[in-house]
Amino acid sequence: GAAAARDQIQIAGSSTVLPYAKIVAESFGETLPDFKTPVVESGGSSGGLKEFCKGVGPDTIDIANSSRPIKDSEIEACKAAGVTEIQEVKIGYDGIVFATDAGNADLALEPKDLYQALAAEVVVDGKLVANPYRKWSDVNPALPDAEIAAYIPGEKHGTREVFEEKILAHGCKDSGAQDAIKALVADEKEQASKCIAVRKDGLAVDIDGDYTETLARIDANKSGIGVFGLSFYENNADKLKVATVSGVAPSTETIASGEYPVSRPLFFYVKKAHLGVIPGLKDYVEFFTSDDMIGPDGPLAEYGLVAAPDAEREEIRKSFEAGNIM
Amino acid sequence: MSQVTTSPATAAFKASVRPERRDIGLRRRYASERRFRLYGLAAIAFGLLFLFLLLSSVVSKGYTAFLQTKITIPVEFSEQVIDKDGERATDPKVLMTANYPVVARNALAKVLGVDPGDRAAMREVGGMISDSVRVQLRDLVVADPSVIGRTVDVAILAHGNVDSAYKGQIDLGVDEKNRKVSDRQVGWMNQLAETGALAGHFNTGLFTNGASSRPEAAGLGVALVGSLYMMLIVLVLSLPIGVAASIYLEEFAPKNRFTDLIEVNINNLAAVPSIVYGLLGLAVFVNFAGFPRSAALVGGLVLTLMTLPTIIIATRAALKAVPPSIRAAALGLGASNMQTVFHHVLPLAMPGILTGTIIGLAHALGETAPLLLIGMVAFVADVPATPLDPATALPVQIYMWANEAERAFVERTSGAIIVLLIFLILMNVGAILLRRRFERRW
Amino acid sequence: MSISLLLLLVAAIGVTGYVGGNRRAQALAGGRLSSLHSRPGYYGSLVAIWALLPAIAVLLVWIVASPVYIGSTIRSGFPEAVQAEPQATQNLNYNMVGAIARGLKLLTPEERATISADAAAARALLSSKGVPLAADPAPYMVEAAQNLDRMTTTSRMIVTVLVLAAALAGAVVAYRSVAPRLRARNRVEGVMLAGLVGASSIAILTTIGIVASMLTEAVHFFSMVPAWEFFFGTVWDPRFAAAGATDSSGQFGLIPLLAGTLYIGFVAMLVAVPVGLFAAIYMAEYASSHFRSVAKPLIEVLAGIPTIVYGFFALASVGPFLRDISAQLNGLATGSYASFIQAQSVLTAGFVMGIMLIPYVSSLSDDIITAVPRALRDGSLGLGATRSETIKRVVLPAALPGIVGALLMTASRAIGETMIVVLAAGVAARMQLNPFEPMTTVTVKIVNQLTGDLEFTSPQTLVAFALGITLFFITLCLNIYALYIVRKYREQYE
Amino acid sequence: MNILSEAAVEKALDKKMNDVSYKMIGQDVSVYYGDKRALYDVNLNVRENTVTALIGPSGCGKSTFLRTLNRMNDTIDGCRVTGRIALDGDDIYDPSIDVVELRARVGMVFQKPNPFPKSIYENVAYGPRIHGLARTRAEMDAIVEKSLQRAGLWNEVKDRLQESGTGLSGGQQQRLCIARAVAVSPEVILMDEPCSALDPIATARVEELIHELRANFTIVIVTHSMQQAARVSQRTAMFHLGQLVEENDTDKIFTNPDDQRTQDYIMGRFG
Amino acid sequence: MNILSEAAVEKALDKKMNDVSYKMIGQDVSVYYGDKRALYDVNLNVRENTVTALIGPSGCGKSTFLRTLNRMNDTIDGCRVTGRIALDGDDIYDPSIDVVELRARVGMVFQKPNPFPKSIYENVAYGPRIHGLARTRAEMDAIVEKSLQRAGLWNEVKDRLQESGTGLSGGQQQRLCIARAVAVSPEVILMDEPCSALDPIATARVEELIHELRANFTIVIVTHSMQQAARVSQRTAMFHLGQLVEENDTDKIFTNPDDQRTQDYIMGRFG
Ligand SMILES: Nc1ncnc2c1ncn2[C@@H]1O[C@H](COP(=O)(O)OP(=O)(O)OP(=O)(O)O)[C@@H](O)[C@H]1O
Ligand SMILES: Nc1ncnc2c1ncn2[C@@H]1O[C@H](COP(=O)(O)OP(=O)(O)OP(=O)(O)O)[C@@H](O)[C@H]1O
Ligand SMILES: [Mg+2]
Ligand SMILES: [Mg+2]
Repeated sequence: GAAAARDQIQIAGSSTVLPYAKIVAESFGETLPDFKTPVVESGGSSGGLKEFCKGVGPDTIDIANSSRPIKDSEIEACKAAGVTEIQEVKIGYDGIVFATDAGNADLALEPKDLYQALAAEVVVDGKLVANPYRKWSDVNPALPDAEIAAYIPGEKHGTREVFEEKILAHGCKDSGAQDAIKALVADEKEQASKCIAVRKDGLAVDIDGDYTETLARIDANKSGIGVFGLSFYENNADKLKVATVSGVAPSTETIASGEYPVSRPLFFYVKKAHLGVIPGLKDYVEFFTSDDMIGPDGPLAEYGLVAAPDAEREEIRKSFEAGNIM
Repeated sequence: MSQVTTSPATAAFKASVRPERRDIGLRRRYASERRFRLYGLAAIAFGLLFLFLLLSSVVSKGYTAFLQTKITIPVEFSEQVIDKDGERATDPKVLMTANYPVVARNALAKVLGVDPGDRAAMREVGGMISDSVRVQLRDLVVADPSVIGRTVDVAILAHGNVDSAYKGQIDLGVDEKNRKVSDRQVGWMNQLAETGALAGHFNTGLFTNGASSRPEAAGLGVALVGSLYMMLIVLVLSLPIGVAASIYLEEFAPKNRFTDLIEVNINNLAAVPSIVYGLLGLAVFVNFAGFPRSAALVGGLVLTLMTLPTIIIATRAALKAVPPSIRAAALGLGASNMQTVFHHVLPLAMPGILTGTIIGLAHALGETAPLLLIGMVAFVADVPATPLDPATALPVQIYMWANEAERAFVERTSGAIIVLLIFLILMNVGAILLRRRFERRW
Repeated sequence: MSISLLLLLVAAIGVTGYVGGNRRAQALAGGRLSSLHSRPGYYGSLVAIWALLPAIAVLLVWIVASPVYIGSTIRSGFPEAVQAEPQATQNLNYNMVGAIARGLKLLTPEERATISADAAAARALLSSKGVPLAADPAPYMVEAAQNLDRMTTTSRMIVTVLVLAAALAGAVVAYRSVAPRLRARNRVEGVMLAGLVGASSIAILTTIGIVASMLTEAVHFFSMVPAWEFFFGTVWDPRFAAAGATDSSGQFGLIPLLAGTLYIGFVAMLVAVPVGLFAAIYMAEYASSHFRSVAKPLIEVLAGIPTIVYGFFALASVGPFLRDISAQLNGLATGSYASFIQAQSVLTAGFVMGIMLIPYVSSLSDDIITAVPRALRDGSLGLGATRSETIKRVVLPAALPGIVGALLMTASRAIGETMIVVLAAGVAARMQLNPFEPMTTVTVKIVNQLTGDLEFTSPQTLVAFALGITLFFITLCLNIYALYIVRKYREQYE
Repeated sequence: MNILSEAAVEKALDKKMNDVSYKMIGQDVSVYYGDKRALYDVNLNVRENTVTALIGPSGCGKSTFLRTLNRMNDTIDGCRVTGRIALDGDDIYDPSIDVVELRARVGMVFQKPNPFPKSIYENVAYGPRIHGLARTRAEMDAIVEKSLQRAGLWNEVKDRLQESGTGLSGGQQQRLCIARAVAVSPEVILMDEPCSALDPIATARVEELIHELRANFTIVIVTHSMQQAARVSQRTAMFHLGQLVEENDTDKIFTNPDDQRTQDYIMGRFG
Repeated sequence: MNILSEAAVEKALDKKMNDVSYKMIGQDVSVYYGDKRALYDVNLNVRENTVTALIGPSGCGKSTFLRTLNRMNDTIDGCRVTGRIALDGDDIYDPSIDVVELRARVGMVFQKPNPFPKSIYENVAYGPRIHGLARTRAEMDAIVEKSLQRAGLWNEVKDRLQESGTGLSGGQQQRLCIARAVAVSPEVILMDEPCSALDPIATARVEELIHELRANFTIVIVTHSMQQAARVSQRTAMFHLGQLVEENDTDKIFTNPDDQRTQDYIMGRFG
């Protein structure tokens, strides 16, 4: 009931943001012993935002972590439930890397290669046909002579979206498939979705679990290629070998500078109405956005978060202070 | 049938010459008997083999989690670092917020003979020590502020990477920049190990600490307490409710469409995927009844609902198996239905009920999915004092650790599984002892 | 007075009532207990019930009603400006008032006075007592908190009196009603029966709760995706809504998921049923009690291992093993060392799930088989049947309805299992017949769609509810059918 | 379970029901198992302090009738009783009648011995305990001893009262069940072939016990042994195919029955 | 289960074992249930094509002895047999002896009727089916009909052969069990109080059946009824407290027993 007063911050949402939120929450509890350590739930951006948009009050959560920007329809739903003032905080970027077993040779990937290996339909001899390639070397002789096996994020993951947008869409264009598709279907939306359709014959495997599962799959199938978050790769660099994309090796630097093409921003959303009422909430957000945490030398960056550029971080802090709402 | 007259002389081979021995297919039937028996043994062997494979794979991966590398060094609680301006008398906050990691880092640097001015080296020295040293030293100082200015031997948690390296879980043959410990750190580690400063200790933190993002400091404390609360709630609620419901349905309910409906309904509830119970718990206990999120109470209630059908089905089967003549005997003596059930039928059904309860509880103990939706798959650092505080559960902790990126969490995941299995085995043993008591066949 | 103390007092009244009722009944009987309708204990219990039930009812009403009443009273005392704000904001303010009120209890009277006079001092003072506040409270909040504190105290006092009065009154009324011909046992048993009925109704309530908690969202889903497309669609491909794209319709075909569910469940039962049944038979009919007392609990451990552990076992050990074995076999047969079993496949998932299900089959069947009366076995053995013939032809048929029940329960678990399938069979929703290829199940998709990063208002997420409710009704139909089958057997044999 | 009261018989009944010499009255009793009718309008009264024997070929409904007398058939699904049965003038199928109390007053011994899987002592003590017949341990001991003695079992089991009742031989088990029923001191005791598993000596003792009990109790006994019926009973009722063929003084039945079927049955001409 | 062969008795045994007039020979048979001894060195031979009745007070070990004759006691945990029992001269406790074949040759009818929860037809057909005694459906039908007729049950059940055997009344059930045992055409039939649940007519029919069967089979019957023993048996063995008191021609036992205890028992003086 409403009578029980709450004195602990409650956070829910994306499992990609979770490790960062955990580090912050833990440090927050240690450096500000006045407040209890916040509770950070995992359950996906969708679940987090759903709880977030349940309403305002001590029996609803304060913060939703998200690995994608909140959607308009979700803002609508929030508003309908009385959550009218939402503050958005961007915490940095998540690099997305392609890696294979550490025992393999170095790998240099192009969006085009990935597209041809993984798309549902490719252009062969100027015609659009169901993907006939079985081996990486069929796609590009420079690639290993091994059966295609790619462990890509399942459709429930935000990472998949980035993968489609930054790799498949580009590869589609580069390989000339886009033109072939344009010639076939008139509807633009359908063109776009055909361009990012992944083959379903079992060579491209959706992973709906976390990166540990991808790692286990690569362990079981050494010639497979998996998609990982940069932080995960860095923690398992001894077992994995990362591939360059368009010749750029992923690192915090190359991603921050935008050289490495595949990354996405991470966010959390705060209920403004809770700021003055839930003990420690404001302090938590300030603590999170401080350079001690999300700065390039902070523990988050050490874990693998790609810090936003200095100016952007300053902007983020200012925007929060100013109480800007969405 | 055997009209053959046999003299003593032919007695020796009489059995073989008896003419009318019917052929009742003995060879075939015995072969089938042996086969049947063998199938049974093979089935049990099959189950036990996989149990063994599973357990050995878990144990071989996880036993190291029970050891934790610590570095025992003399730490100087320098007033310079902790309370430069001597404000602690007036402002107790100073002691809380002092820079303890530096204290620890300096102490280690001194032991290793590293120049405190060498910033790069000092960073690596700092990387040898767990970040949780802040809390460790702070608690020491706050408990006894008189240590300030003195030098005390403290066993400091080694960093997770050092821990993994020390346990040989990091392949040191890999290129230095592809692993989490540098060659220099490995050198220091060996140096400290030789002097005995760095050594594996029994990992009590694994059982007492709450969740942490640092593997070396992460423990099952919250999960253990949470699971304990939940199991108590499940046991206290589901056993009596389940047994009561079964008694009603089996012994009292009129046999009609409505009770058929209940029966089908209960069987169906056993089939409902567990995550659906999470949806139910979220809607009913959190949103409607207003219980707090992430609380063991809600988890216990959800698991109770999930376990009930299992217990009810098993209990009904056990009640059904009690011979009707026992009921008739009691009723004939003038015992009421209620007395008959509670005095005779229930005790006889007890072994079956307990079996069902063990299975149900074990199921509940290992369940993660429903807890996801009520906020128990979460990072919770503080050990819950009551079932209303945020908590996690053992399988949740396993699930979360399994998804951690750091190598040091791999052994902890298996270690946590071992703990969970021990939890489970203890429960089983308890129930078996109980069952023995009841199973006493008269 | 704290609630636990109050409960303790009520319990004490109950116990006293029990003793009193018991004594009075004995006194009335005057040494001839058989002149009483029931045993004296029943009279005692009756008095205790009358003492406890009304008191607990009063207490429950209070626990539910008093926060609501006090809350609305306090809120009506909020300044106009605050009352004009939306309900949710008021809730938050009220939360703060609650926190202050909680803190007030820890303060000395002087400190209270300070706070009343100077609201701004409250935050620091309370924080020093370990009650953190998010901001400086407005003056009206401190006032409201004082009121709240007072009202709670009063309401506690009132409820204490009411509860105790109810307990005493109940006890006294019941005590005085004690008479030799009072059917105390029937009444007590009536209360017990009501309790039993209540316990059974929880199953119904759970079902209602499940349906209700999924229905609105499922209806929402069906308003976006036509039902026939969902139920009869043969393609499962809820396309990820590309960034910026507003239209995000996909193909929500249930059939591939259902096929995967049934296929994997079937394979699992194929493993679990023979192994479990044979294990049960061996343990019930052949094994020495010593062997049994060791093997049975060991097998039961299999049921307790969390499914996620099985999942990793399948992923890391069984899957690769099957794949390599198939490569070897293929090599021997055709010379080409290509594996025909994929590491993640229906077979892997079904096999590992089957292992998990063994104890469900074996333990339950074991108990059922043991319960078959000895006379039946004797009858068969006495005719010259071997043990296995006795088992196959007499014991198992007699135990069949029970075993079918156990198998159904097991099948239910197979259908509801998630983690093993996620890890061992993958998440690819495909429709095919080859057990060596991956497929996926309904439950996997329920979890995935619920815990993903998708938009929570989109059909991609809402489909989880439609899947849940569909699965619920499918298993319901299966269960109805199973009940019918079991009944048929029973009629034949009894 | 029973459909009662056609107004027509009401009056006739009232008269009979109050006839004190009848301990129990059965009026137009019919019993159905589902659709199958097992008893056809049986009119049979049981006299107080008398042993009534029910005889008849197997399957004729003796057990069925016996079970209606203490409503044990309530426990059989689909069993339905019509007609009227009264104990001391009170309709025992009346809703106001407490079936538990009824069964404490009308005890029962079954055809197949069914001891509880408890100790011998507990088997006997159970009834007195639930009915509160003993207040002290010593009283209980006395009841148990007396009941076992009456059932002729005391000497055999007195040294192993704490052993299980199911470990006894069949005959011993049945005598234990008799002891158990006697321990409650019911007013009427129904016995369904109580001696079918007993040897002659034990049978003789039970028959003696029946003689003894007759002074204070009313006994209805189903038996296959016409000798037994002749020895123990004062009244005998002969059933055939669910019908009551005749009921009369035992002497009369065995020497000069009214009905040809009884005659034939006794002579062993049918069954 | 049994501890065999002391060399000393070996020789004496060999002689007796081969005495053809004995179908079964029991030599120094003792039985223990755990620590409890139920039989004391019983020496009892069963003659071929003869009905041997075992009588004695309840609990004296009649059933126990009977069960040793087809090793049904193998199924009781903790039951141990010493001494020697032979069928047609072969020690039935010899490891080379097959217990299944033994039980097919030595059939058994139990004290409590125990029909299988199957149809009446299936109950009777069960034995012939497992032993493969009928090759066609018609043969099986014939066996079932004949067996039911012999047990005097055919007329009662011929119209409901497909109904469940457990739905019969107690007496019918027991006759069904007799039919079931007869259907296997054993050489010896052991009957443990087969008539204790039967009415006189059914009993008479069973006794008739026993007479009939005697021509081809050897029958051992436990009974409480001395009349029955006198009617059906040629030889009678009297047990008391686990000991064989005496064994002799039935006429002799009932007119002029050697042992005082037998005399007393028959006169009803102890039990
Ligand atoms: N529970 C039951 N369900 C259906 N029919 C039953 C049931 N009990 C008895 N019957 C039938 O009712 C009839 C009368 O049975 P009852 O047991 O009363 O006979 P009985 O005279 O006691 O026979 P017996 O001497 O063999 O015990 C029989 O035909 C029997 O098959
Ligand atoms: N399974 C058993 N375990 C222990 N003791 C037993 C068992 N079966 C029988 N006994 C004991 O062995 C003795 C002989 O029993 P048995 O059943 O052979 O007697 P019986 O002569 O057949 O008696 P009844 O005529 O009552 O059937 C009895 O004292 C009995 O208590
Ligand atoms: Mg009967
Ligand atoms: Mg016997």
